[in-house]
Amino acid sequence: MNKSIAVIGGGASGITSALELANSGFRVYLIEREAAIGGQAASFCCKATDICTKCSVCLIPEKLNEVAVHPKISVLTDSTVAGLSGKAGDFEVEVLRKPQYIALERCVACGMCAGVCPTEPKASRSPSPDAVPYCYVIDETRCLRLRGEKCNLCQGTCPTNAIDFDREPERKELSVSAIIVATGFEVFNAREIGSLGYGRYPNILTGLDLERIFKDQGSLKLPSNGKEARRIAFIQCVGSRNEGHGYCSQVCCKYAMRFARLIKYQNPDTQVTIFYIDLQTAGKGFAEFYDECRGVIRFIRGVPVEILETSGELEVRFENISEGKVERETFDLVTLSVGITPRKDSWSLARVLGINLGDHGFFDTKEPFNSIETNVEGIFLAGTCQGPKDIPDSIAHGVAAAEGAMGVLEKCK
Amino acid sequence: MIIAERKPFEEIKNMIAGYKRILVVGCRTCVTICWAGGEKEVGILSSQLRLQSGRNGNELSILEATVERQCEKEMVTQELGDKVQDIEAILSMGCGVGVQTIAEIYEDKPVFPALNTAFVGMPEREGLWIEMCAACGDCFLDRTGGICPVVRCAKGLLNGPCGGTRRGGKCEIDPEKDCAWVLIYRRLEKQGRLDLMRKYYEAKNYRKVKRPGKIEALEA
Amino acid sequence: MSMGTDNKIIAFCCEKSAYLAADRAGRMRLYYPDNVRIIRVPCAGRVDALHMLRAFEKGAAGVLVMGCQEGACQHLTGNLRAKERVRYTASLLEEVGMDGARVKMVNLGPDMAQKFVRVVKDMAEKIKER
Amino acid sequence: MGIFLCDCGGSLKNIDFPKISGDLEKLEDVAFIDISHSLCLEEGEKAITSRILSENINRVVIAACSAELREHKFVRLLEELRFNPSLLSLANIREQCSWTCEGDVTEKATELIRMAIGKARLLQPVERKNVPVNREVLVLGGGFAGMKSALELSRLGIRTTIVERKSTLGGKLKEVEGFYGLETSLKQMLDSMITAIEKDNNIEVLTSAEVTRVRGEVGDFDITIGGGRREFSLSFGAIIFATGYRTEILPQDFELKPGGNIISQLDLVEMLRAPEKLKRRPETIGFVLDVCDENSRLPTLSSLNNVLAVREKLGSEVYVFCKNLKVDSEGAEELYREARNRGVVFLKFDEPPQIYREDGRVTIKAKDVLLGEEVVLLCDLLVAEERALPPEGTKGLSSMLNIGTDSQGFYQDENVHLYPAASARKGVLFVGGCRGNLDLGRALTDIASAVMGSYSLLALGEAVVEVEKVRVDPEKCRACLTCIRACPHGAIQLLRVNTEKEVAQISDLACDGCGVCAAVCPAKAINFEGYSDEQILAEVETIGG
Amino acid sequence: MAKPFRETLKKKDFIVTAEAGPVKGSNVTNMVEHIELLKDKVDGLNVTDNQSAVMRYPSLGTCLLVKEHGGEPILQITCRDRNRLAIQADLLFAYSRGIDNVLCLTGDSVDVGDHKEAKPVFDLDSVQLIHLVHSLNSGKDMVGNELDGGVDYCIGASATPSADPIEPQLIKFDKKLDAGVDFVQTQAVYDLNELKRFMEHTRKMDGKVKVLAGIVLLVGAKMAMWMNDNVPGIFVPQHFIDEMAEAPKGKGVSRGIEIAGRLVRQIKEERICDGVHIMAIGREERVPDILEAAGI
Repeated sequence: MNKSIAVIGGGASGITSALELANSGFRVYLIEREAAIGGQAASFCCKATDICTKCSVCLIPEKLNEVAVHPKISVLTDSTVAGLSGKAGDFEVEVLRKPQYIALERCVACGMCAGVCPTEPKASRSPSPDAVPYCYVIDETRCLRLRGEKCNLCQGTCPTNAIDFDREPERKELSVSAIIVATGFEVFNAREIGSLGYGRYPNILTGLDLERIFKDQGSLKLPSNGKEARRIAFIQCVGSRNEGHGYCSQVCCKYAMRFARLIKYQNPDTQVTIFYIDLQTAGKGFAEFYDECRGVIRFIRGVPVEILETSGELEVRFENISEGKVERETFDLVTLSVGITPRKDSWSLARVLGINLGDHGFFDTKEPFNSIETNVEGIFLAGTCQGPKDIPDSIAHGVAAAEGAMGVLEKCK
Repeated sequence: MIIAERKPFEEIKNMIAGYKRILVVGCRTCVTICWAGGEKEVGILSSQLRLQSGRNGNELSILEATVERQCEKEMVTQELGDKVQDIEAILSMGCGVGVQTIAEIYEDKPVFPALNTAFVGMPEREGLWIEMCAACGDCFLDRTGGICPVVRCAKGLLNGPCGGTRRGGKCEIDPEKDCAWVLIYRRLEKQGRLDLMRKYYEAKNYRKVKRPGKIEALEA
Repeated sequence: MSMGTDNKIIAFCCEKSAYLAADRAGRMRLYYPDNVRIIRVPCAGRVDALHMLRAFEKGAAGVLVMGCQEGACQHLTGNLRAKERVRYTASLLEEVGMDGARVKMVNLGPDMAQKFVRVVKDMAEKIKER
Repeated sequence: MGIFLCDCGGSLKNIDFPKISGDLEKLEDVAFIDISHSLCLEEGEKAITSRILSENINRVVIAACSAELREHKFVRLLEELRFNPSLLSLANIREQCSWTCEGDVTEKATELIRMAIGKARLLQPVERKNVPVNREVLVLGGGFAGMKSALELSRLGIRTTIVERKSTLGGKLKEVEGFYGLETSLKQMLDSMITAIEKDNNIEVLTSAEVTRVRGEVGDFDITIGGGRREFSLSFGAIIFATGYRTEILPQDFELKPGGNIISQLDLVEMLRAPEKLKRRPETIGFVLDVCDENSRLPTLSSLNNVLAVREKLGSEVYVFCKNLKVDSEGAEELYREARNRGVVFLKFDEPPQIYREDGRVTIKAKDVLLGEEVVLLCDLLVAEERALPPEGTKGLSSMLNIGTDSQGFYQDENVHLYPAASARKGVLFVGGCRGNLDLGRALTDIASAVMGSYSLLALGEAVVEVEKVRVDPEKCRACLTCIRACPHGAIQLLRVNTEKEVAQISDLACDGCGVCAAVCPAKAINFEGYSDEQILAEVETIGG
Repeated sequence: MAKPFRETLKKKDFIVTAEAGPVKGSNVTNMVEHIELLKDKVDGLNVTDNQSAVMRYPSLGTCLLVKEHGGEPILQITCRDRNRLAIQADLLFAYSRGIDNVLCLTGDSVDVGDHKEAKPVFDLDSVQLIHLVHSLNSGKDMVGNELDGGVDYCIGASATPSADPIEPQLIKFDKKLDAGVDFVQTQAVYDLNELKRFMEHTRKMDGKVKVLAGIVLLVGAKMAMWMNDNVPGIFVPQHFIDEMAEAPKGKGVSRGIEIAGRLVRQIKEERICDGVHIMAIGREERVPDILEAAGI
């Protein structure tokens, strides 16, 4: 019988499912929307001081490299699922792949194409240092050639003849016996809450911004002027536990506390404050870390109602619940701990695959206490596309989905 | 097992001052097991010596060797062989016995001890050894539930604890250390053999440990 | 001692963290002094006092042992053992009159390119003083 | 020795490749030096292939980009060419050389390659081979997690033996009993599981039994099982711990003893099952959470379920005292909202409340941070949070297997590389409560992980190992136990060779290749091929030029 | 002229001895003053032997001084500094000079003293020492050789009622009794209930052996705490430490005297044991005040 499986989405849980299955002898097609696998988690940063704070980000690169070279995993980047037919044990998945102007299997990331590219910024983008596969990508919106002009400098200079502008979009038919959906999440868009001033003031960031900043710079400075931030505030539950999103995102308290601790570690005289409703401090080994944090971080039970910038300082108006009154306090930098939301395009995939969406817009399972099986037999869910999860939980969920999928195969024997 | 520890580098340095060609000899037996004089320690000390000599210019030439048992003349001669020929001094990383064995074999060469031989002991955990036997030549353990008062009691008392026992049954000289006699009491009590502790034991017979000790087996 | 090597830095890098951080530094084109020599090890816990001493014997001016953060070692305590050995090696160096600060334990995550570069630069500065 | 240099499509401009090959050609043991533009592409591989097939070489040095990026590729290529890949030595002249500096780095590159050459000279072939592994899995604990694990493994064709201390399967069913709403459906689920297990001939069940001794390694654990008078030993490939956890209302958490009108979730559910049996309907019921520790997901979930049931069945007034309501599990927030809509009052404290009995009722006194004032609640019932504790025998078993426990005494060290279900010892896994993972949703993913973990380890009945990659020299070994005590993976055992001598022996399968043993060995008796002292020192000594 | 201590033990119903701590040096003037001051107020002057392993003027020498000035000396001998030959020789010499009371002790370890580098002898232990004195009394040396002129010592032993655990101590104490002693001098006691419990244990001797309770004069809270940490076998309960701490500045000693007096009085009134041995370490001149405070 057909011992192959399609995994849609190459994030933390997707690559986990893929590896588990491949290591158990199955052929896996890993279908990734972007040019590189890894998903959101790959863009997050290690939050350890000299001591590991268990954010688990470091597990991702390891897995990615494994996936990249695994003989039983075919990675389809720039690809989306366009159609599905058949049934459990015998699915036909239709995959659309963007034209690969730079052939992955030919690119050695020498960067000579970018060297000669006449546009500014370069149309031939260098991969992020963590990209897997580690290859250059051509940005259609910038590339002169793709915008109809005459230019093939890069094509000419590429030492490995990886570049070919005549490549067409590909359409692939994959026959697989099971499908794992691991399309991940979207970060809540903080602009939706205007009163918090995200996008308006440079020194208001989101948790996601922080991930990127620490990943690229290794430390945090004021975006406005590059100076040290002396007073930093974290605001919890931005886009979680509210009317639009009636659930806890499960990750924000932990990442906020880890960042806060890291900032204190790098710069002990910075004053860090966390505004919260209920701190989510459950989980193995987290209690000790929480105790440690309480020693160095200010926790205020209260939800800021508004943030205004006055003379370069951010004035946070918040209801101090413990004190029972509205207070003002000024900070140099405010981080909004934005939560996890379902991907806006979930519904379209749901339609293609014929699976249901739940109340909050995440993919739905067929029964409670079963977080992987969908209403369609042979289609499974992994990771945050099913609901909020942190990295360890996503990885575990990825394994669970793989295990479920294997069950189907056994059945189909 | 014999437990030893390395002397401070300063002391070793001064011992061998003036000698250019030095043989550092380890021993694969007890001192290897207690991390004091095995092949690895030989390497570390030799490396230190080279570094030190490199710094103040006077080039030392260091030869490394580790023998099976430094306390066996045959083994030493066999394994060191002609290594010793143009050596000016030998630095032994064996126990006191090893040092003397080598010294006896190579009478014409100065032999220096790189270790302090400490006691006969056992490992409590990785990297920690405690003294267990005083080699007193008159074993007493049958009367004390297998806990030796001669070495584990700071005063080597034979008839019970001294009045100095600290609260909680700790030793007069070290609040960390258990009073050997309290341990003995507890064990004998558990075994229902406290009568052994109530007996009077006469002063130790030190003829049994006449120095130098000498034992000749009756049959071979 | 051979000539021209008295400003080298030997960096023993755990292949699970520091080695990747070094790669990342390269990919980000974060430049650092070129007198660093990276030796890849499966775990900082593999590095032995003898290896560090021998590096100095061969004329290295600084030695870095780079492993995962405490609590993140895939072998649980490899990095803690490394830390202890570095301390021990420092004392061995002091014994022979050398500066113990020339051997250093560093904990970092696989993506901490900046920290890798900073540490290397610091050590490069350090060894200038002699 | 053959040397391949890659200039990455000619992009590594700050390295003078001809000069390097000029320097290195002088080395007598170098057979050839090739400069390629792209070793990582087909043509590169072709070049390597033809050279290796034509030349008679026994060592390969490749100077290219990061080992992390390409090592697997080259290793696989060499394997295809029947060239032992352990004789390959890499120099990273791109990420860690050319890209780290604007100026010319030819000298550095040369030295990096010399280091690789120095190492290559000493490399020894390591043979890979398949060793048989026992496909059967031992499951400790016949509660929900244990039964589920066994059934899943059976579904994947793996035989298991469940060892349960008690006389029957089903465990304490804590996950079930605490939840009024779900109790029935889960109860049915468990019953059906038990019947399924009884039918399943892939699953052996030993009740009133426990493990008394563990020997051996992954693939071949030799387990002694004792129960009653009989004692016998069996062999397994892997062990899954599903020993669950205990709960207890600890007096120190509540200043006074449980019992009377201080009850557990379980007692409450009993009441809810048969409200009519109650002498008097409790007017007010107080729930107290977050006084034991931070890990209060389960009590929170069960409380949220049960307060709803109370409102529905008894209509009592309900007050929930908590510090931080733990809503970070699926559905919790929804339950919380519903509870509030049903008139349940949630009070949040920073300092744990004082609790004392007064003429038959319980008084809960706490400073509520929402109102900012002291609240004194007189209630007929206090539903107390139970403290979750590690299962009995955790200490014994963990020391028997030398596997770690966390700060709370549950199984599994706190280390992200082990999460969710692994231990430092290959083939020993933990699921659910015994590793402190208390909510059912997460326990289920644990189970899947453990099942996959043992499946991929054992399914084929054999495993590939690198034979004696890390090896103890029996001549040099003093059996000082240092390595055995130091090995983080419990992969070393004392073995009696030719009847009289005992030496340390490393299990190829259990070894995870960290090299700690080689570093600690005072006799220098352990050789870690690829990272042996000689090989590491060869690299070190290259800097001496 | 003081009575022989042996007589006193038999006749007197509440015995009081005091400790005389030798000087560190050869200037004995102070010691002589103390001897003069105390010799008639107490039934015996008990001279320590390099107390706490701190090297001093010898016990033997001091005992001679006591004798010269008409006091009744009790010679303390520890096993720490002398092997069996030296000890026997000293005992012969002492007896020849009219010193006929000996208190047999193990002796504090050199590690607590001021010559930490010294070799600890401990050739004998206290029990063996008592046996040794008996054999001398019987006219033979330790190995059974006849002595030309034997000795007749009144033998004392020590006990530690406040030890924890007490059982091993009692076992050893019984060995001392079995060896045969005339009096027992306890380590400092502050908790009289402990003392009572200990006396229970000594009942079986039905009064043949006299027990003197050791009383150490407290001079300050600090000193009390220091003793708890550093003086083997002594334990000062917290309430005494507090009481000392409350004492107004400069009144520490008198508060100590008060406490000591109270203890002695209670022991006497309740007949808890047969007497007391007062150790006014370095404050010998205050012993009379203690006795006064105790109403003796």
